[in-house]
Amino acid sequence: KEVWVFCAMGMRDLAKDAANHFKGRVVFNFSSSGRLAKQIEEGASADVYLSANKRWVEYLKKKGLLVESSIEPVAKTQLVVIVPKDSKIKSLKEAKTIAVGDKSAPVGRYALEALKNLKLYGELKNRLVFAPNVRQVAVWVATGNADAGIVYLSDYLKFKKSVKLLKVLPEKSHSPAIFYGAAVKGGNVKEAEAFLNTLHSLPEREMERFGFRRP
Amino acid sequence: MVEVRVKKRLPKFNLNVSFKSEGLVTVLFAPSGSGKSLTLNCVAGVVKPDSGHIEVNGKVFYSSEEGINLKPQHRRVGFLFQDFALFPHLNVWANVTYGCRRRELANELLKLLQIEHLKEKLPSQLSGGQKQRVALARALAAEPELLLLDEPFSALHAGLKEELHREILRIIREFSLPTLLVTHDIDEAFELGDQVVVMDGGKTLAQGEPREIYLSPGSKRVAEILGHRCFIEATVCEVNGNQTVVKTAGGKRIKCRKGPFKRGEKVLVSVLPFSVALNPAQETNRLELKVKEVKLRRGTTQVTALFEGREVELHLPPSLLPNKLLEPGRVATFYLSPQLLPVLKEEP
Amino acid sequence: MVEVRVKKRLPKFNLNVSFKSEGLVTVLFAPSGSGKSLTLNCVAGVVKPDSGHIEVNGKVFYSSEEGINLKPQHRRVGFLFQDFALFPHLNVWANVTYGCRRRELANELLKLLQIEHLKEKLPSQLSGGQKQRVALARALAAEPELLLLDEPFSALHAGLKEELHREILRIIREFSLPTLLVTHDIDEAFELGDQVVVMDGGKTLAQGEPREIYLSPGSKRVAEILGHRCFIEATVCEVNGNQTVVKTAGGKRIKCRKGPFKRGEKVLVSVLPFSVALNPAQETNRLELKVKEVKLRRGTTQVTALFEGREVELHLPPSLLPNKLLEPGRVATFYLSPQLLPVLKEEP
Amino acid sequence: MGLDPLALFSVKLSLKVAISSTAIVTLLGTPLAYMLATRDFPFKNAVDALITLPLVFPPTVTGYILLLLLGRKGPIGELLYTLFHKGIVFTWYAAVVAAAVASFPIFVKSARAAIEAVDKRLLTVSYTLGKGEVNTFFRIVLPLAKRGIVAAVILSFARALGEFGATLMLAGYIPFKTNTIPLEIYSSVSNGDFERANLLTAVTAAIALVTIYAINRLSNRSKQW
Amino acid sequence: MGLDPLALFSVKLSLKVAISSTAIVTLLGTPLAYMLATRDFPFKNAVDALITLPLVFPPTVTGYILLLLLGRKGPIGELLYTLFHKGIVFTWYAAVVAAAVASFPIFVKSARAAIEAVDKRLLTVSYTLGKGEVNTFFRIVLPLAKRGIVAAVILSFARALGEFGATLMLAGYIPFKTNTIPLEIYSSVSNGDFERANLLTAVTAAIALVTIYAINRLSNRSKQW
Ligand SMILES: Nc1ncnc2c1ncn2[C@@H]1O[C@H](COP(=O)(O)OP(=O)(O)OP(=O)(O)O)[C@@H](O)[C@H]1O
Ligand SMILES: Nc1ncnc2c1ncn2[C@@H]1O[C@H](COP(=O)(O)OP(=O)(O)OP(=O)(O)O)[C@@H](O)[C@H]1O
Ligand code: MOO
Ligand SMILES: [Mg+2]
Ligand SMILES: [Mg+2]
Repeated sequence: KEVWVFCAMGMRDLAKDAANHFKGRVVFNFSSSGRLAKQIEEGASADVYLSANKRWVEYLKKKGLLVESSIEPVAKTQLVVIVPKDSKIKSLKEAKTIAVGDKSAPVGRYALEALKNLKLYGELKNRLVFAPNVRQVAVWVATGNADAGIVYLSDYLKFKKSVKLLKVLPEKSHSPAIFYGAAVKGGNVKEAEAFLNTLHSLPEREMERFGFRRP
Repeated sequence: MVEVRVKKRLPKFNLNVSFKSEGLVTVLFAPSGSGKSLTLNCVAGVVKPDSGHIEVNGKVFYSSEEGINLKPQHRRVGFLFQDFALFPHLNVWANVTYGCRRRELANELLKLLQIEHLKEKLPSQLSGGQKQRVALARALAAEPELLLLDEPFSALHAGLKEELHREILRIIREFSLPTLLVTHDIDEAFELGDQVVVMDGGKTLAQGEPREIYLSPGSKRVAEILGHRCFIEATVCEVNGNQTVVKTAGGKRIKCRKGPFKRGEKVLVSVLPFSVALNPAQETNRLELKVKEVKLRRGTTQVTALFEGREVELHLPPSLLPNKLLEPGRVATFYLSPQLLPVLKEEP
Repeated sequence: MVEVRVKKRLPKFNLNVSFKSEGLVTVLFAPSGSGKSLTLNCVAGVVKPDSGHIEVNGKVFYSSEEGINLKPQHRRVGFLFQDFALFPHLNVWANVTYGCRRRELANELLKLLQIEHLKEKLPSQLSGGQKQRVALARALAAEPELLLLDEPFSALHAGLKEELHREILRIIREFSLPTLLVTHDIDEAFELGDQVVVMDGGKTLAQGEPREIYLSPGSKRVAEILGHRCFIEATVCEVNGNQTVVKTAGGKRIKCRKGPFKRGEKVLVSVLPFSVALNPAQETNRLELKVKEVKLRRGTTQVTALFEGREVELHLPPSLLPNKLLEPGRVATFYLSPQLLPVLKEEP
Repeated sequence: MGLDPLALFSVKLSLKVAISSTAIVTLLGTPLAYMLATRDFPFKNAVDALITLPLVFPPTVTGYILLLLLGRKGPIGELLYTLFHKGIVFTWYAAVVAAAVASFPIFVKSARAAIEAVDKRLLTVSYTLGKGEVNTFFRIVLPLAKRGIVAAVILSFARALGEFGATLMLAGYIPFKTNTIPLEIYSSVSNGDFERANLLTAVTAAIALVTIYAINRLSNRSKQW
Repeated sequence: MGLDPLALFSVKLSLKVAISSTAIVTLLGTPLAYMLATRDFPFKNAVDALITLPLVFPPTVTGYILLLLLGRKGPIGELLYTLFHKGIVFTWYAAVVAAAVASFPIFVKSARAAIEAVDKRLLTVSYTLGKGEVNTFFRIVLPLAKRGIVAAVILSFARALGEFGATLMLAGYIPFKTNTIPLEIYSSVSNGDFERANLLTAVTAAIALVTIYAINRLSNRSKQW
């Protein structure tokens, strides 16, 4: 018996780690939180849904597709500004092009929120380039085409070789970047909850290795 | 038995043919662009007529009245297209056997048409005459119930053409294969045709046995199409059992071929070049004509002479030469055979 | 002046032609599949020879020795292809004016070839003979310095053909336009050719003026290609000023056309069908032959008679008929003219 | 530098998907192209346009539309479910459907143009020689349109091999199940594992080149079909 | 139900991009297709295969490769930067490049097949009538291959209009700058704004249909080019 996990791209590595600790077999489907939600809505045989924000969880909950009791935050991360490895930029204001996730990707929503709260949005608005997901932001920065980009800490850790960290965005500048987990109705709820438990019980140190903390 | 009545309008061309032939080989004879190929296309079902009736040996191919229009694949015709239309991707053997399953027949035909050695070649590797023979073989190999031949020998040299005339006739007779033959060669029409249908501008003008229609074409246009060249205006002055006697404008009496004419009728006399008899005989016409030009041709000497101011072309056997009398400017005596002087109705 | 020496190997066919002609119109005469079209293609630059030399009026088109190979677009030839090769997407007018800028010339040609009314039609809407004339117009409209005509009149009816013979000759002479003409029609070769080149199986066999080569073909193969049909074995027994006298196997002495023969030589006598003289004359040969078959043809009566057991075909003027003597089985007397009895070397 | 088991699986899967898709597209597309090229029928232009749409839509949209049609609640999906008691979404069949839909327009357009270039008279000639339409299609139309159809097959195969957007939507990225090479490459890139992505890209290129070469060779060798 | 300004901009942009891309592809692709169809030259097969690759690679990979080539650190990108003091990444030119690269293989393959179907003898005939190769190309090859080339143009246009993956990678999604319709649709869908996505999809379909119809009409009307 296997568990089907529909996982937001943002916590891909953490979820895979959890799967290593899990007794049963896990089948993953990675995508952006939104697209996964839509697949579930269309009747995909998912057991677990892992989203990068609350918005898509609510979306499915409203449609009555999730086991409401199982909805719980699973991990939390930070937003960081990264620049190309050889960049001489000292502040976000010096960047001519800034890559962020688009409004749909949770990472993009967090970033815009932060820029607005930091009173940078008006000035930087016209320098923004929107990426479909967080990894694309990292790729643009890594290849030097964007002068800076806003990503999760976990992505910075992944792309460490070709980007450097300019600064960590203040916690208060955006709503907390929290990932949620839930079991899907009509799926294998028992196994799903077992998997979610494994995720919840990951040791703190292990989560930090991937750039996450317990929420 | 072949019956064809077809109407078809094309932009700037109207086809309106109608003939019925009991003979085995029916020759369609007409100037270029008269609708011969179009007629064959209608018979084969390649072109759909606007109206009409097409019947071969009792099998109705097409009838606008009865609402019949047999598909080409059910008509069983062997069609040699004027431009051959060989399948470019198939070699000679595959082309020939395309419509038939009998290998021996195909082999026999290839041998007969002297293209055995070309079996493996593609059409693009064939000469014009070779293509034509492959097309002929393909048409025959399909074991058709009707043969449509659109100028089947036009690209062949004389020797081979004569041989093939014999062979094709043998096949046609052996299988009692009704055939529509298009040719521009009047001698071929004589050689092969049981019936000749003369067409012009999309219409059938006349029909008859080759010799009969050639020597009694009836109208000037038909005579012209069949190759008559010199016409002399005259008035019928006597009609007897086997001759029509006419009088020319210049008052000369000429004995001509018999025909359905009345005394006093205005007619045209067609002077056939080979009407020249070499000896005076009882029946022949004696004419003194001024020689205008003498040309040596291959099998004949072509003399252009003046008859009442009009040019007349006469052919003499070459063995008569050299002949001092036949020099331009001289007046020479010619004897013309009445049987080779057809009389035609003068058209308005 | 046209000089062509060309070698070209194709799968299963070797072309090796060589001729030089000072005449305006050079006719290539050969059986189907002998390499005529291939030769024209080499001259036009459409096919690249393996080696050789092609020169027209002093302009070298190709020379393997000198390393010259003019591109087709610089050879200025007017090529009428055997299969016409009209541009299917262009109408008649656009086809004809494709290679020329002079509208008047194109108009004149269309009028001359009687296809003016077809200007707007596409090739697919033309009859065979119409296509051929468009192709001819296109070739002429390019104002070429050399004309290559591959069976230019094969799809035309007799009347038009004769007219066009005259017109084409006029154009060729007016512009002193050297011309290579391929034809299967020996009469056309006579009519148009200044020189005739006889080919077979890719090789040139003989060359000469039409009449000369026809009456003195030299070898049996050339004679056959030119249309000679009956050959009789004989031995030369006398050579004089204007005759060769031979003796047949049966001991009959026959006076023949003169030729470069020695007494005692084994030869063939070609009996041309129209060698029949109608009257006895001093020079004629008198032969008593048994008639085997009599066929009425259009301009002639074809008699098949037996000479020493061999079939001989003879043509008599139709005006002789009806002739009681010429019935199958009877023995009739024929007079054959020595000038029309060419003598050929007997080949091993 | 070798392929890990997942990458190896993706290569096998992609081959299976691309070949199946190309086979389906060729079998369905050739008759359709023939109809479009030789017949006049009502709504012909509409059919023609409809086929072209999957090319115009961004693959994600195509995928989405397919999901609506083939999903458990979609009209076709429901039918499949009642018939076979399972759906095709998120299975490798879904990847085949996505690839087929994406390459169908390219195939039909190219094949149609190729068939239109065949001299229609030759079909007539074939009919007069007693061959019906099917026979004529196989012995005349197909061989003469061969070059164009082969080009169409190659284009379809290539397009199927590279299909990403619609596949992701319809089949999802499921390791050892629907991870075609493009999805696997995407996954590698998102993992920052550029080396693996490059390797897989090279494999794709190799497959494409070998296949194109093979198709060309095969079609040149057989002069007659 | 109307289009908001951003959507309207994306429609205009997409048209501009698709038309530019198709023009470039046609101008570069036609001579190349002609060369491939009529000449033998060294590495001909290699060139042929190379062109096909963008079709095989998932668009994201193509986009990534283009990014590496045209990006600020890439060989071509650097050259452009020294020449014009600006790059093309994240501009609408990038969208054109992405669309052009994605549709080039389809165009060349189809056009080549069309040109190969032209009877080579007619070229020879044209030469004997004194016309050089260029003249012959325009007056014989092009008109006779017209149907196939028109099909190729339509396919290219459609592919350009629908190009998503590579565009997203190379041009990014920048509102009022690089938001082609497919990107805008994607954005709408990810926003859950399905109505807007549907509207844009319908607009794409309409543009495609109108354009295909127009191209077909235009090419049928002009019997001669
Ligand atoms: N598709 C067409 N559209 C318009 N006119 C056509 C079409 N096909 C043929 N014609 C015209 O019909 C007439 C008859 O054509 P057809 O091919 O039957 O002539 P034909 O007697 O075979 O002549 P030829 O001896 O030259 O081959 C011609 O004048 C031709 O221009
Ligand atoms: N591409 C080719 N490959 C191989 N053989 C060829 C090719 N083209 C022509 N041939 C052969 O060359 C020979 C000469 O062909 P060509 O077309 O010159 O003949 P031709 O004298 O014009 O005959 P015809 O009077 O029948 O037109 C033929 O036997 C033909 O089969
Ligand atoms: O699920 Mo994401 O990684 O924020 O798009
Ligand atoms: Mg005809
Ligand atoms: Mg020839």
